[in-house]
Amino acid sequence: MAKFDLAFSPPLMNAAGTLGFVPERRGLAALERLGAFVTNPISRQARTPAAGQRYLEYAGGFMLHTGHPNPGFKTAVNRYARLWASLELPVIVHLLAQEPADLAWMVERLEGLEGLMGIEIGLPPEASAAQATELVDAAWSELPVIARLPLEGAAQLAWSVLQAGAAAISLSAPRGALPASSAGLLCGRLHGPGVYPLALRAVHSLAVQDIPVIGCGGIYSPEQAREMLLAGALAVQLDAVLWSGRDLQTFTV
Amino acid sequence: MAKFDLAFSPPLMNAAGTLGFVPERRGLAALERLGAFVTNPISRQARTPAAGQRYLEYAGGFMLHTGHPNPGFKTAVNRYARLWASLELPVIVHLLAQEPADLAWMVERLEGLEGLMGIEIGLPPEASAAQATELVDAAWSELPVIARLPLEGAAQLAWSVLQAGAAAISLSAPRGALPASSAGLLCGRLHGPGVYPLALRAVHSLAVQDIPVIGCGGIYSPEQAREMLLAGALAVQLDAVLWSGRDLQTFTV
Amino acid sequence: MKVYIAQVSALLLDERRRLAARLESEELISPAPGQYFLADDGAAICAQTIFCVRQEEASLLALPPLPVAWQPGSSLRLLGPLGNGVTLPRPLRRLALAVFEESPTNLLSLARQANQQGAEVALFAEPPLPALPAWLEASPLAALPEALTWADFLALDLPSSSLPHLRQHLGLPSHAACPCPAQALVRLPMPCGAVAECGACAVSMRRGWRLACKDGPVFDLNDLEW
Amino acid sequence: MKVYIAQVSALLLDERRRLAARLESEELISPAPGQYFLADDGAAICAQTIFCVRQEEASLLALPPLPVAWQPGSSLRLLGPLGNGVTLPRPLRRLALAVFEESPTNLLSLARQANQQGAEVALFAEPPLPALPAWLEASPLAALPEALTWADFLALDLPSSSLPHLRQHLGLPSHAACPCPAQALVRLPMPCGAVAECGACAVSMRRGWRLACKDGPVFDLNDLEW
Ligand SMILES: Cc1cc2nc3c(=O)[nH]c(=O)nc-3n(C[C@H](O)[C@H](O)[C@H](O)COP(=O)(O)OP(=O)(O)OC[C@H]3O[C@@H](n4cnc5c(N)ncnc54)[C@H](O)[C@@H]3O)c2cc1C
Ligand SMILES: Cc1cc2nc3c(=O)[nH]c(=O)nc-3n(C[C@H](O)[C@H](O)[C@H](O)COP(=O)(O)OP(=O)(O)OC[C@H]3O[C@@H](n4cnc5c(N)ncnc54)[C@H](O)[C@@H]3O)c2cc1C
Ligand SMILES: Cc1cc2nc3c(=O)[nH]c(=O)nc-3n(C[C@H](O)[C@H](O)[C@H](O)COP(=O)(O)O)c2cc1C
Ligand SMILES: Cc1cc2nc3c(=O)[nH]c(=O)nc-3n(C[C@H](O)[C@H](O)[C@H](O)COP(=O)(O)O)c2cc1C
Ligand code: FES
Ligand code: FES
Repeated sequence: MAKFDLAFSPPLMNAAGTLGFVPERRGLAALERLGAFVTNPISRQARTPAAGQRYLEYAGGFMLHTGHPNPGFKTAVNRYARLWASLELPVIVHLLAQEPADLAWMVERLEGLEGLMGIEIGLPPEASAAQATELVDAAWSELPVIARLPLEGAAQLAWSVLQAGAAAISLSAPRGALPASSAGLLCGRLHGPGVYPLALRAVHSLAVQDIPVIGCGGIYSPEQAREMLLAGALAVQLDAVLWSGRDLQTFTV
Repeated sequence: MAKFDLAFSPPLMNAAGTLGFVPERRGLAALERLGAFVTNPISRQARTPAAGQRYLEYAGGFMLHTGHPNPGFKTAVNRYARLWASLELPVIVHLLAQEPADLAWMVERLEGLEGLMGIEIGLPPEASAAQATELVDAAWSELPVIARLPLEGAAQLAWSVLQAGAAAISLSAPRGALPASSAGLLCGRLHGPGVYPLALRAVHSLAVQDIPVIGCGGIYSPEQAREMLLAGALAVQLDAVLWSGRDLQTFTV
Repeated sequence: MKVYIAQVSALLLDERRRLAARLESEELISPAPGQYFLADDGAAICAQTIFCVRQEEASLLALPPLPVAWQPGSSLRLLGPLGNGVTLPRPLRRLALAVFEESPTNLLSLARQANQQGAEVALFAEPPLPALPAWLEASPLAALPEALTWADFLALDLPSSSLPHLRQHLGLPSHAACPCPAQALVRLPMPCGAVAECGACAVSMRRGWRLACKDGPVFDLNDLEW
Repeated sequence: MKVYIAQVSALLLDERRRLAARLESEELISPAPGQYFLADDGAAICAQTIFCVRQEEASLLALPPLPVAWQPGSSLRLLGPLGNGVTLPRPLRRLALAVFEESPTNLLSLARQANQQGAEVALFAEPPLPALPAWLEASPLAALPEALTWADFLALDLPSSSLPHLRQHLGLPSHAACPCPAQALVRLPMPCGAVAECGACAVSMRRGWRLACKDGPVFDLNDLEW
């Protein structure tokens, strides 16, 4: 199987976790505007939803702490691989990178599948450069690897993951904390329009170093997507706007 | 002169740059609620305002790119030192840390002044651990040093600056970028309520490592200030809320 | 599931004095109580899930909580109805309804249905509700345990955070099942609106977990972990 | 500078069809055109600087741009008047006014003052303005160069981004000074509202720079770098 190139046409995707494991009807409508479909995060073992509060609003958007629930790799591939092959656009499978051995095991099983353009691996937010290197290395295969890094730490890890063989990096949501309603703090990923200036700056500062970066964070309008491409992103991912119910017929970059 | 301790009563301050070099009438009213007054950033040489756009709004607040204009150290001390000595609460002078030699020169001249509780040094946002260490080291004197780090990079530098002798770290605004109206990008500091979850998480993750941290970012209500203290901040700084015109008579922590 | 274009024709207050909205649409829309819509007003930052009930006339009543920006004249795209609503059994003789904190309008709509079928209806609410139709008996939640000996169906509308205290309200020992058939509209944020399986709206079941946006938001009470 | 409590009594449209607000306060407030207030509506994220002019009655007209959240009935704290307004010379015979993009209401208030003093007034505007009082001649900006030969005072209201093109509009060669006395209300964001010397509102002068919030927002034109 020939190694696909990381060229997106148009240079627009959904972010992992925003359109499910396979797109349902409404998701399919959004796909017409996209150059690739990225799956929800999949881990080797099944994961349950996080306990307690999982959604909190703040002035710039909302925070999610979901625990990345998923049925585990085997079940996901059994359920969805045929649908991935039948989609009209290339598929990128997002894998939650935890143990290198697990990751290698999953990647090996993806290599044979049809319709895949690449693999995106979600690195643990507190990963060191050494851990990140080891994980990217474990994901090496015929399929190009996109390493997804939280935007606030991307600059530290970008060179390590590229040297380890990643074809590009993508940016995941910044981490925040808010008081939970039951007292104590809830930590999670921040989404919404307030994230945009953080994401735009991250893209810019990586792109000026010639790091191939897929931008993501707080994009709600085609203008914002185009600004991020102008700032040097090789493609951009849409996240919460795909949940807003907005009509995306005019979303072109 | 005895070395002051870094104890704030109440544990509430203004952030550098939010109430001027000395507070004017409205600033004075806010001071009744504060445990210390922090000056605007002062550099060895005078600095002019940045050219072009300096203020842009976004969904979570606003971005500033001011260039930290100030009259330079000598002029500032001539103009303001007497007023600092006469204020009823302790003063923290904020110095823009650029060259170690300049910083040492300024700190030496502050040591003799009355009414100062400490020095806060604003580190360049892209400073490496080595540069940060060198700058904190250069600021060593009788006066305790607070090292102000952009919140997104604070975790990387915190231990270095503490080992170099900083009494505490404080958090400055995260950096962002937005399209300028004249095309191109404008980079600057993000302020407003959308910053709060980023700041709260930064405080929490530093405090659990027993790092003495002064929290700042997006606080608009006494509840938010108290949550940040509960998350482990040794004190908190107010920023844009001091500009909002809000009545702060009931702002108690 | 369909896309409707609707207009806010008036803002009004519900029985708890919270803001509701009357919506007008060219087409007749008839959601079951407990089904929801995604409302796109051009300003949503994630899925705006809105519960609606049909009114006497051909208009919809959108229930609180509503987005603050809605004004009379606002134009909306409504996608739905989505999810599972409450299904009343037939025949139905004695219906018990209980609402915790939420707007009671969904249950009042069920009450009307049941009343039209000739059933007796009792409504239990916390906090208590002001004036109700004469045929509808209203009681505090404290009287709910007695209703369980009498009702042949119980419908609940409650935030998911109330589920752990529900047995206490029903006067049941821990682990006991509800003695009559019962359905619960479980309220919690549904930010992706069933487009992503994001997991934010997960509800713990006696076996595993389900998504409120897709598999609910109305569940059989005895399937829930409560 | 003082704190006033004011209420929004009505929303209306200015001459450019942008939203303005009528404010009522117990006390008489008389800002000079070009002075501003900080308006605290409980939702501001930084200084909300609002230009106001006194109206015939004892009410204030708050000029666009306004915060979107203001509604009739909204209660505000107004701090001010702040900054320097326009000072018309006396005696004054021929006043030229020019407004670029901004709401013309500040200048219209100056026009009325001058008219009451018996002066002739001409207003130049871009984009053009609809109907004006009969005694007030209105012209496009293109006619401004001629006015300079005639006026004994020129008042300008313009965004700071228009300053680099101003000489062109006045028909002056580069570096030439304005031939008559002139003051300019320079509009740019003033996020700290003169509490912090933050520098966001800095304006370049022929010598150094000044802060619009504190030293302006009205400046003598020939002191500005333009
Ligand atoms: C072996 C293992 C199994 C786990 N299983 C579950 C589970 O089934 N359900 C559950 O809720 N939590 C599980 N956790 C805990 C999990 O790591 C987080 O605490 C939780 O998922 C937070 O979710 P979030 O939505 O906030 O994710 P995010 O905000 O995206 O991430 C925050 C947390 O998610 C974790 N995380 C995100 N991406 C990765 C990744 N690629 N690799 C490793 N960790 C990552 C990090 O620990 C981090 O603290 C598990 C942890 C481990 C080590
Ligand atoms: C010797 C020197 C003198 C300068 N003088 C001026 C000047 O007079 N006016 C001007 O606008 N710009 C000056 N700059 C450029 C300046 O560094 C920034 O580009 C500019 O201040 C951005 O302002 P900001 O409001 O965005 O600040 P911020 O967003 O807070 O900071 C962003 C930029 O400010 C600079 N900065 C902030 N804090 C420090 C610090 N403690 N030490 C060093 N740099 C810091 C960084 O370069 C950074 O890129 C100077 C730079 C140098 C090296
Ligand atoms: C093997 C394993 C399984 C876990 N499963 C869950 C889970 O199902 N739901 C959940 O909310 N958290 C789960 N956790 C999360 C832990 O309770 C804890 O929050 C997590 O390890 C993060 O630790 P930290 O708070 O030190 O970052 C799991 C953790 C581990 C190690
Ligand atoms: C000595 C010196 C003085 C500067 N003075 C100013 C200034 O007055 N105003 C300004 O906007 N930028 C000033 N700059 C900023 C530079 O134009 C440039 O933006 C800055 O060094 C940041 O560089 P970067 O874009 O590579 O981060 C100055 C830079 C230096 C080195
Ligand atoms: S809201 Fe996302 S899965 Fe239900
Ligand atoms: S607005 Fe801050 S100095 Fe003028």
